[in-house]
Amino acid sequence: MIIKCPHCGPRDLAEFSYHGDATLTRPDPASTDRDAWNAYVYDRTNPAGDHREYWQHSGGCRRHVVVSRNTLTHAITDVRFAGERK
Amino acid sequence: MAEYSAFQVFKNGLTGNTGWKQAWRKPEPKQQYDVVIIGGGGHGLATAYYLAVNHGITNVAICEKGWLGSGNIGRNTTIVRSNYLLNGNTPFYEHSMKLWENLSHELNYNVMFSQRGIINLCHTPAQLDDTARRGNSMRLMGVDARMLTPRDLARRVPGLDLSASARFPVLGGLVQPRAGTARHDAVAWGYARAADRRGVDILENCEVTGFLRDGDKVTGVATSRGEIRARKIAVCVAGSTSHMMKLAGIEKLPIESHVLQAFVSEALKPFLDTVVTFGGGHLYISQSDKGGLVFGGDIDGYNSYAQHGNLPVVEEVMSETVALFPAAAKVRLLRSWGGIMDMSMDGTPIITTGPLTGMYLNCGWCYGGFKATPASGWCFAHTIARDEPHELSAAFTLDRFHRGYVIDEKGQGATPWKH
Amino acid sequence: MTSHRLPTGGRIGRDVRVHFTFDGKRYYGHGGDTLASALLANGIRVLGRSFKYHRPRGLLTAGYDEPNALVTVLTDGAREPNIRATELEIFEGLVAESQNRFPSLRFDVMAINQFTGKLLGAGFYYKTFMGPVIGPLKGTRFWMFCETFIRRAAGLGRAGTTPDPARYERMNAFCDVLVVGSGLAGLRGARDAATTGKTVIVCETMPVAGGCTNWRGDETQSDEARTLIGELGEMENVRLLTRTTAWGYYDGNTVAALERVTDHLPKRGTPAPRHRHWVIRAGQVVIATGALERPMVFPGNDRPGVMLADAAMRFAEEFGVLTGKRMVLFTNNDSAYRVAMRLKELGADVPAIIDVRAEVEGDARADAETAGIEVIAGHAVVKTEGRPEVSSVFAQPFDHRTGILPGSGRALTCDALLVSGGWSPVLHLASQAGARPVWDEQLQAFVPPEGDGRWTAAGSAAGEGLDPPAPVFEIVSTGGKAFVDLQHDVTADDVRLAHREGFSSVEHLKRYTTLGMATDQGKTSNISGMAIMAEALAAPIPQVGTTRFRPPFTPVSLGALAAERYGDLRPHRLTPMHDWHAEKGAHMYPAGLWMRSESYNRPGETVEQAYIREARNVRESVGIVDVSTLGKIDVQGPDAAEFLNRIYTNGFAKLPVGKARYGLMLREDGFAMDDGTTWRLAEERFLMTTTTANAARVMQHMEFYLDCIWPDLRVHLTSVTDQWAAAAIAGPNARDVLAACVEGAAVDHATLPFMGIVRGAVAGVPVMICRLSFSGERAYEVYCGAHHGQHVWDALMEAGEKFGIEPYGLEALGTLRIEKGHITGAEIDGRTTAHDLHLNWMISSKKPFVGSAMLDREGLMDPSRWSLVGVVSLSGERLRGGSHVVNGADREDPGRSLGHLTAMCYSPAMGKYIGLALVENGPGRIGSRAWATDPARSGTHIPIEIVRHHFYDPEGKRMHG
Amino acid sequence: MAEHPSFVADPVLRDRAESPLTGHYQPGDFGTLADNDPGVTLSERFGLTIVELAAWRGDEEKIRSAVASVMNLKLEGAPGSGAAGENGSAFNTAPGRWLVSGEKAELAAELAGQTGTAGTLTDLSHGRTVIRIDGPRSRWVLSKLFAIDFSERVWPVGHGVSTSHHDIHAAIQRSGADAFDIIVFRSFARSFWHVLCRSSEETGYRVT
Ligand SMILES: Cc1cc2nc3c(=O)[nH]c(=O)nc-3n(C[C@H](O)[C@H](O)[C@H](O)COP(=O)(O)OP(=O)(O)OC[C@H]3O[C@@H](n4cnc5c(N)ncnc54)[C@H](O)[C@@H]3O)c2cc1C
Ligand SMILES: NC(=O)c1ccc[n+]([C@@H]2O[C@H](COP(=O)([O-])OP(=O)(O)OC[C@H]3O[C@@H](n4cnc5c(N)ncnc54)[C@H](O)[C@@H]3O)[C@@H](O)[C@H]2O)c1
Ligand SMILES: Cc1cc2nc3c(=O)[nH]c(=O)nc-3n(C[C@H](O)[C@H](O)[C@H](O)COP(=O)(O)O)c2cc1C
Ligand SMILES: [Zn+2]
Repeated sequence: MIIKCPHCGPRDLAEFSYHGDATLTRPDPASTDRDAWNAYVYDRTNPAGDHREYWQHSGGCRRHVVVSRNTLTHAITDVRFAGERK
Repeated sequence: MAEYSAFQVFKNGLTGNTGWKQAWRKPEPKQQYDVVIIGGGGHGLATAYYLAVNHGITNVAICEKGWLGSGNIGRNTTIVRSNYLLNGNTPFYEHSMKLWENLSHELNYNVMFSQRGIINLCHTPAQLDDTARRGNSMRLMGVDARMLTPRDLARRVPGLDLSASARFPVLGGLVQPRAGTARHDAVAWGYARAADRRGVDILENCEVTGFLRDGDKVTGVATSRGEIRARKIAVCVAGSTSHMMKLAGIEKLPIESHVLQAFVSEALKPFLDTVVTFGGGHLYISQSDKGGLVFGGDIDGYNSYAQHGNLPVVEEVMSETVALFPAAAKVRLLRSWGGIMDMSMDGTPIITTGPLTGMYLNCGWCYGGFKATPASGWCFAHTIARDEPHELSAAFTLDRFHRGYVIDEKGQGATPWKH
Repeated sequence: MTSHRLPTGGRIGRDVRVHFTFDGKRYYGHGGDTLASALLANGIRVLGRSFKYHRPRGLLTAGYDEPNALVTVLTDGAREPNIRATELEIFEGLVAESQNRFPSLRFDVMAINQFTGKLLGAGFYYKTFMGPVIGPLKGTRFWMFCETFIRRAAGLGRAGTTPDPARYERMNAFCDVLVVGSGLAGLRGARDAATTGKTVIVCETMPVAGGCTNWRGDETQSDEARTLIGELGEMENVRLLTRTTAWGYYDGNTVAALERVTDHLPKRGTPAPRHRHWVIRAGQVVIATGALERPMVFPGNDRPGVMLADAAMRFAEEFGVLTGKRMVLFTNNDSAYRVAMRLKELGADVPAIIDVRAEVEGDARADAETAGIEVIAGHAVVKTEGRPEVSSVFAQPFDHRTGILPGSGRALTCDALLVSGGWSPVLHLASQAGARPVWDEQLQAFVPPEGDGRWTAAGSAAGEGLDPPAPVFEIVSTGGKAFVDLQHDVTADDVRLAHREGFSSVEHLKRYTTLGMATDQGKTSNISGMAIMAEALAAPIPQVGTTRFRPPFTPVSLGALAAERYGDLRPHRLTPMHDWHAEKGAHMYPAGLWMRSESYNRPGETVEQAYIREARNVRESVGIVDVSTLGKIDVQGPDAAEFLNRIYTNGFAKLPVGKARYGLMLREDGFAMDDGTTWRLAEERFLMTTTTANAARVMQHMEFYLDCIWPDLRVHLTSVTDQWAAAAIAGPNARDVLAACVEGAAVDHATLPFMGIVRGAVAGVPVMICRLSFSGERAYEVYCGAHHGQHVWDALMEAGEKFGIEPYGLEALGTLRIEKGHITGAEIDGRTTAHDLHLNWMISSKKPFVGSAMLDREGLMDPSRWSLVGVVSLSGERLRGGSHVVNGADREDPGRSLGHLTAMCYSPAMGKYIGLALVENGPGRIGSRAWATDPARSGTHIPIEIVRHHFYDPEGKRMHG
Repeated sequence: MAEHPSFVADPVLRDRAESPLTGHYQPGDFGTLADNDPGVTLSERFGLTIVELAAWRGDEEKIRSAVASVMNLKLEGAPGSGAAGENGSAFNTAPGRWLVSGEKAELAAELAGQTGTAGTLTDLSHGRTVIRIDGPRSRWVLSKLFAIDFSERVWPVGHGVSTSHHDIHAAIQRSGADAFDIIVFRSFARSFWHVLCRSSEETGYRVT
């Protein structure tokens, strides 16, 4: 697999590390809504098809990216920086 | 149908092998069953078999979307062991081991369970202690285990690099002598034939495409071969679990699907008489009766439903193999393939009633469910028949995640790709 | 000249004799010969024995699809089994031997299996060998007894156990277009791409480019190929790789290829690798892999001398070898006619072509007859004879539409039967890329679908230019076994047996009979197998489908895939003082990738004696330990304090500049993740330390939160682990040592209290000193630039000499921390909570932090959880790492596990063996007795007392003083 | 630490510094040399000041001009862009991050002065090892170790990448026609050096 890092360009999979589902929203840090936290930590849609996921270009620029990838074909349609850092 | 035996083989051999019948029937689906099991893998088949044998429930159908055994049962590295660390796991896997030990007789099918032992290698003093801890844990639960010195290893595993200059020097290992390998396909076929003989309908090319509901209750399945009603519906679809449960309206589960690759080398004369696992990375290797070295490593590490893997893992596994067995550099890789793992959030399976009324769920086997096949079927059949968990699988609940009773052998937390 | 060699022709170097040994006998061939062609030239036609029945086998093909002729090559004491003789280029001194035979190829005792052949039908082993249900052989015993013999009989070649001395390398490559195959189609494709300026790589599995133009005997085509090869050779943007097999098509158009760099050379031990593992990232892949001829299935079709027509052509054209003197052809298509005529031209006696087709359209038949070759149309071969090599074949009238054999036939004497059963495009790579093969009725073959943009197929691989055959795959007759998969001895009857038993899906067929699972992966057998199954099912072939093609296309050496990760090239991380430790005789062992010293044994000392001495010296005087391996992260920015406050369970916002604080991190699920100290160097700058093992993980953890969760925080993280050398100086004399050598800073208690930080210099080199203690003694960590690490270390040793300073290793470090009840990775094992480890005091209730919402879930607060305690050996016996804590006094009946030891040592301070343990309901057991049991390792069963985990100076007077 | 005087500038400090390759760095010719010409020449560039500059988002331009004013190097905005000059070299390794190295005295202090609040500076002079590979086969040798396209058309002089060889992270800058500077973590330097030497044996190599 080749992931096109928005900074470094296309790079081999081996340079990246996976960080899982990027569609989850972390509850407000102060929230004590246990269900929301449980859902965030444990529950996954795990789709067969389009998936948005975090990867870190750990063997390159070290930035995290959000990759849109099809889990049936592994075809990648979009890669962008995660978050918008200041 | 005739029992399989040496005599039958001889007799049929002389008569051109024309006397053999279908190993299992190819029935048309009935409209109604007591239990419909979705998934004709090892667990689904074993569940059907034990429903019939232990609970007398024989009006059962198994819906398999492809050919029987096309899932992970047909593509795993065949290691059977019960060398677990944590309390929640060991008794379950040990029960499985005991069932394995008599399985060929039980099924009247040679599943070729070969108790050639499994050895976990240790490469650092800390690993020796960790491994001893595991061995002790096993012993205290009545499972066989023993630490090995490098000298023991030299005798048991010729070709293993035990020199001080080895890429990963070996300080010792843990052996579970009763562990071993079995012929994966035979397990599927053996359970299928045995279940079929007890009246279970095995419906191949019968993909479940939806659930029939009556309010909150699940009452049947829609399949590519028509609708089938059932009082109870058991889901055993391994890597397809999330997808299947979505059809039932359950959008999220503590499961991710990941691809695991496996490899086989060209056939060789006996090279390795036991199963060896590497402690410095992730590798397990054994030799099939046909002669191929069968090996695997880590999952590729990202959600996948594609049954093919990536190149870095191939390289990783091969480099670990030649690090342990430097002579194997000249051995050649024959074939590689992949299977879809149902990785749970703590690396431990789920066997449970629900999550909907009339439904039963068996999943989360990660890369270790082959060895669990008999016990999984045993306990799941119990759960289905009695509507309550079997004591051996009582810890494998679905709510353990939320409640904080995770069983995390690897200590990795909620990152399925690291288990 | 050897007996079967033609006087001229071929691409072999006739003036050079190349000597080699096969099964101990010396032969010679010529440069460019393969082992197969050289043996053929020497009249050797039996090259191997089959897998199951041990039948004598000769060559079926001339290339990578060869199922029979597998040999073992011996080089420098290493064995390489299962090499196809058809691909093995001979070189001076080559030593090869045949396989799967005992005692010799000509006489193999296992050939007895042929006569039991009927019993050994497909899958027979599933039905027997189960053994008795009772008695000593019950359970798995009987099977395992049988298995020993089955395993010995199975397998092909034997691999050695001596390490492979060869060298392997990896090569990364990038190109716009990768062309696989250098036949005309590939060469044209490469030229077309290259002339538009694209970068092109062409890989070709054979030693020379040109594909089948090298042997098809078509001058125009071979001229064109030669010209193209010349043109491409001139172009800077083209790289042509021969002896290079593209074997794996991976996601992202990454193609793996194996180049056999020196296998064909006699000279070994050069720095050039034996194999090069190419990883090619291509914009586009052109699959121009040609087509393979396939055999037909008929009784006796495995007899040596029965060969594919195209293979015979190759042996003649490329190597100048006639595979027989009198050759009969058997075909269902026109391509064999060209072979027949060409072989005749070359001097072979070609009496007849047996064609299953009653009518042969076009000129082929007339041409053959003009050339004096009899065309026996509407016939099929139903039997071969010869011992073991073919000496005659039997042709019988055949109706190819019904498969019926009406009437009687005739025998033809011959020493070679050349078969052509049609052509199958080589679409393996397209299939690996995910393409579903399409059945072409005319070609009676699967062809690749339209390319999907990532790849295209060209030439014969796309089904172009192939001769359409009559749809005949099998001749059913009674003349003996008819083989489908020659290597695995799968017969047509086996396929029918599988059908009878319900294994009729092609995937079941494959797994039940092992058809297509041999080293050739069914290249010559898959289609016939499917066709026979289709016939049995009375279904069309495409409905039966094909099995999945998987990498590798042809087998790949494991060494090549390991490449530079082989032998002694290990990625070790070394501290700046590594060589010093090694010189002092420290035993270094790996901690992750780092190498760390275990202990500095004096002559005659055991590790235990050494660590006790080292630890005692710390307690009594002063010791020094290299802690450069600790993870160090530079945390900078206006929000750095806020960030740490969110990451750590305890507060960091108010940490004063010039002070350090011990911190704990949790995972999001509330379990403990790592601990370490973090130093505030400036208002907006912290130096975080982590455990050695978790450094990378902690870095990633924090980067994740900054990138993905709190992108608004202005914090920069940089790994500075390697920037700093660090030495910890511990012991009552530690301060004196520093006082003796630190310049520019005071180290007295007031200036440098516990957790204080000062900057100064040692031996003229800047240092930063933080007063921290892992050992529980008065202790300091001295940090300096890594390049100065050795210099500062030397100065500290020198200054410490009069105070009795001694280095200590990890064992002593562990001892000291156990005595203090400090935790490490053995306790923070991913399953423990702050609560389990009695670190509740570090949990701030004033702020949320990572993990705060999850840490007090029911399961994490369960009183029966295992928590940290100390244990003391009551018998004076050494406790064993990995022991479990039990209640039973009886070693044989110890009861269930209550927990386990995480660490143990002999404590010089306590004068006892002590340890740390995680036990069920730990606090409730303090003061009680139990046993530490180690059944799997030492067998010891030691009485212990469970105590608090702080053994030594629980109030911390020593480290604070 | 920027707070520390640059050890390059101070001959005494430099004298007390030790390369991680000490004892493993042997000048001479090795491997198969064609006509006595090595395919590559390897050398360590020891004693450079190396700093990482990281800009706050939006302040990248300011960091580039800081580099320009201290080092007289013009940095483009594009990823990987870099330049080399008399005062040293700099290139972009990650969004908003540059690796700057040079022999100039007080380089770190001057850069720190110019950076101000536009970003942060981290001294890595001790933490990184710079190995130069030069010669006609440098790309061939590098391609054995890194999954990076080293071809000229995508890689102008001065340009750099962040990549890795298995566990070994490397920042690589093209420093000449056939020359590349490989910057690895100090603790890995020795292992990397051995791998590099081994990989260069095929083409022959000279250590200077
Ligand atoms: C490469 C690899 C190596 C492994 N190695 C080991 C090992 O050494 N030891 C070990 O213990 N375990 C191992 N495992 C794990 C083990 O194979 C699995 O955990 C186990 O097989 C899963 O249970 P199963 O057999 O029921 O699954 P499967 O065989 O996957 O059965 C699930 C079935 O459900 C069917 N299905 C899915 N969706 C539908 C639908 N909609 N309708 C109908 N049917 C459907 C599938 O077609 C499939 O046949 C390995 C797995 C892999 C892939
Ligand atoms: N008469 C027939 O039926 C028949 C059969 C085959 C070809 N042809 C003719 O031959 C010509 C076709 O030439 P072509 O170029 O398509 O095929 P080709 O057979 O000439 O070339 C294919 C090349 O690909 C190589 N190759 C295959 N798999 C490879 C891999 N994985 N890695 C590296 N190399 C690999 C082969 O060694 C071969 O050299 C046409 O003119 C066609 O008409 C005719
Ligand atoms: C234990 C085991 C041994 C295998 N041995 C072989 C073998 O010797 N030859 C072979 O071609 N495939 C072998 N396979 C792989 C199968 O051919 C096949 O690739 C695998 O079952 C996955 O199926 P798929 O490739 O059709 O997806 C083996 C598989 C397993 C699980
Ligand atoms: Zn990047």
